[in-house]
Amino acid sequence: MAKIVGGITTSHVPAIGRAIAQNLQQDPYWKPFFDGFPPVQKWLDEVKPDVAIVIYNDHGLNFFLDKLPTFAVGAAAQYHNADEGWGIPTLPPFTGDAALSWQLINSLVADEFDITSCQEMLVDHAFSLPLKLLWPEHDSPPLRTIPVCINTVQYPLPSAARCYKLGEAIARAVTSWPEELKVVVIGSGGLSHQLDGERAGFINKAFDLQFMDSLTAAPKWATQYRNEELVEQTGTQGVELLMWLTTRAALPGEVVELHRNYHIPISNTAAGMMLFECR
Amino acid sequence: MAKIVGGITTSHVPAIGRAIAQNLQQDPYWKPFFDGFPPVQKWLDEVKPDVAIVIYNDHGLNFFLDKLPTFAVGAAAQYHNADEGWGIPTLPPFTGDAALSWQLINSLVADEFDITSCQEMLVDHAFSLPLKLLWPEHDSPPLRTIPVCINTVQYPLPSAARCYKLGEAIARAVTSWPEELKVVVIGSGGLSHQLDGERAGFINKAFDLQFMDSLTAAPKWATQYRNEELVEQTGTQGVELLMWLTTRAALPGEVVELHRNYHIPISNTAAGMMLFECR
Amino acid sequence: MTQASGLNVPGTYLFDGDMAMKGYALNKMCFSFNDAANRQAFAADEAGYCWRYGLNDEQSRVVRERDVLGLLAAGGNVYYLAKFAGILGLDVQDLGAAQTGMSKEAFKQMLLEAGK
Amino acid sequence: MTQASGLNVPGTYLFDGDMAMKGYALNKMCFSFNDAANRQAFAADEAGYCWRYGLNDEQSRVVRERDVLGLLAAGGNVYYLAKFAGILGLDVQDLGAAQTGMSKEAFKQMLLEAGK
Ligand SMILES: [Fe+3]
Ligand SMILES: [Fe+3]
Repeated sequence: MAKIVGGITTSHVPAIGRAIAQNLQQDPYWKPFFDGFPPVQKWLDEVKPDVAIVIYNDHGLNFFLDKLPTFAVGAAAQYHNADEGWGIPTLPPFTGDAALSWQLINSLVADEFDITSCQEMLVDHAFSLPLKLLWPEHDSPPLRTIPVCINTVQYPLPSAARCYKLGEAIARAVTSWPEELKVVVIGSGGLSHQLDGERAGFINKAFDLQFMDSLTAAPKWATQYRNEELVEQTGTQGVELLMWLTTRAALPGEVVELHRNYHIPISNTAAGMMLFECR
Repeated sequence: MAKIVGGITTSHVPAIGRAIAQNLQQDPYWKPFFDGFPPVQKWLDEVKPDVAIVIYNDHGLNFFLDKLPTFAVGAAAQYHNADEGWGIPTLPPFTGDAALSWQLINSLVADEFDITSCQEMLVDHAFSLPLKLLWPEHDSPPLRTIPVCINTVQYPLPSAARCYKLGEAIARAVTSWPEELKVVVIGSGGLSHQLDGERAGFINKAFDLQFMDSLTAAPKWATQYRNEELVEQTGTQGVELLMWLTTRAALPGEVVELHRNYHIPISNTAAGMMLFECR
Repeated sequence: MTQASGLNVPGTYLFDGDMAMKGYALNKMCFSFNDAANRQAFAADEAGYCWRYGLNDEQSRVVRERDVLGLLAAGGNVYYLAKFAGILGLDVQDLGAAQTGMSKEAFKQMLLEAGK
Repeated sequence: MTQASGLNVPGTYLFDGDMAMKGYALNKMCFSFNDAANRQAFAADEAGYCWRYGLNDEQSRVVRERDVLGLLAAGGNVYYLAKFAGILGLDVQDLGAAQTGMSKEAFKQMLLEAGK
């Protein structure tokens, strides 16, 4: 049976890609951020997962407002990166796992999640950057990937409670799949930041730390909040923490926090990272 | 407050459009089908609804397998018809009701339906034909419209039970909208038919009649069936009866059947029609 | 034929994930036929058009041979194949007859019988 | 500003249905900037490009004036506007400074302070 071996949550911002391209990992501005990753890279090197389910939000690359899904699941053999508008060189394609994708889609729809399935899907920096951070030596990560995209572009967003249920349903889907597979769940987004409006630059360290603590001590803690309350606490883009919450909810059984990092700022963002292992 | 005044369910097949274009309503082949509609036209003329929520399935015009939603809701000011591949002349645009669309989307997402919202949307014969049948004198129907699209193209389809819940949630969304509006729900699809495979031409009159009866006597009756069972009973495209079921579920309170018609065949299809009034 | 979906009704196939993976290129081509210019391009150069959409040998063959059951078996989805049928000028009763091995008249008679 | 969404946080706007309706043309134009050829076409003829996407007068004005808060008020969505910012060579700290009325240095200092 397929097993979920653990979960990794991380922030993403396009500037990380530029920092990697320019080899700024040891630069004083970037070092506190990049230093969070070697322990996780080591864990991945030991655990060697076969598949990564990447829970992220599209930033207007694959989806536009003509067809904007609440939850989308990739079901392709390959996923391509593409120009997001800044002319950054595109990455080699990511290998998919269409069979497990269909298991996810079948199981989620049976569980009354109204999934949009995507047999072609462009993946943006929110999908690609965590993989680059976790497997820095590889042009394309050495495992199969499945994109799971959650709408943060246009309200209404799915509630934190709904996202938590999605995570739990992902766990059911994976752990009932007969193939012998090690699956890692990666959540990409947050933590507190706000790009738009006169409150741009808003960061809330106290809430972020409380949220990170909750993922270990009381994972459902954040489901008490409406998205409007999460925006108030974490900024307009801080609501991307829904990716972290969904990821944590997808980890079944006993879950141990192995590592974390938190640093302010990268770009306009409070950057967090956590590694959870399923025991 | 907005009120749901009733529901109308009807079959759709592209050949109906050709029959209308050629004025074949009194032709012996078509007469038993078209004769079903005058009582409903009369009812609409008396009730004069302001908005029609049209529950239908897209036949590969607006959605492809790259982004295939389970449930999609239109949120445009206008909806355009387009060439579906047969070069039939396209129809004038249909007027939308974007404000009520957003009420639907907000309410449905709050009720944990994972809607794909569509600010641009091409609508096919399944959307346009019922409107033409119900308002034959009008090039474009004399009311605002909202498309609600349910996936029947690719499995997994949403279950009958899930569709029923969607209908109930649509009723909650409409009846909590403060605008003074009369809303009619139109369900477009079915009844039993099968276009593909060696069983093509399959029709099941007994099941269709039982299903029609159930919508009046015991509306949830069909929710006992898995989609595979519905396909066995009604054919591969007979599963479009999910549109009827969703429509019936969207009618709140006491519901009275005012009219029905059933005729075999039009094209390869058992053609049904029902009119329900909310009291 | 039993499918992933668990359906076991003779002569009846569900377009599920397995078929969706198998038929993607074929269905993408048929979806393109919504556009009249694409229908003309296909008519002008069938082989080239199939090749541009990446159809495999089997899919190209069943397109060439207008083999309806073959198109379904190759992963074709009935909703998209209907657009290909439109190019060929076939209505749903022509398709029904072709798939059941009946004459069109016999197929239409069978439909009439279902109403009795 | 209170919105349909019920949010009432100063300087903070949610992109809800009202904004989505208002900003559709503007956002569709910004979405087109994913494509380098479209970015060039915009640079070559800004007014014509805005006109082709059906921007209204207010939207055209705030595009012309690079008025970030005005773009948001005109229905622009931050995820699509980011692509317009890319054309202008502005990073998120430039945008933050412009919206808060701070110098970029002061804005960056504020971010550093948030970490203390
Ligand atoms: Fe982001
Ligand atoms: Fe149909």
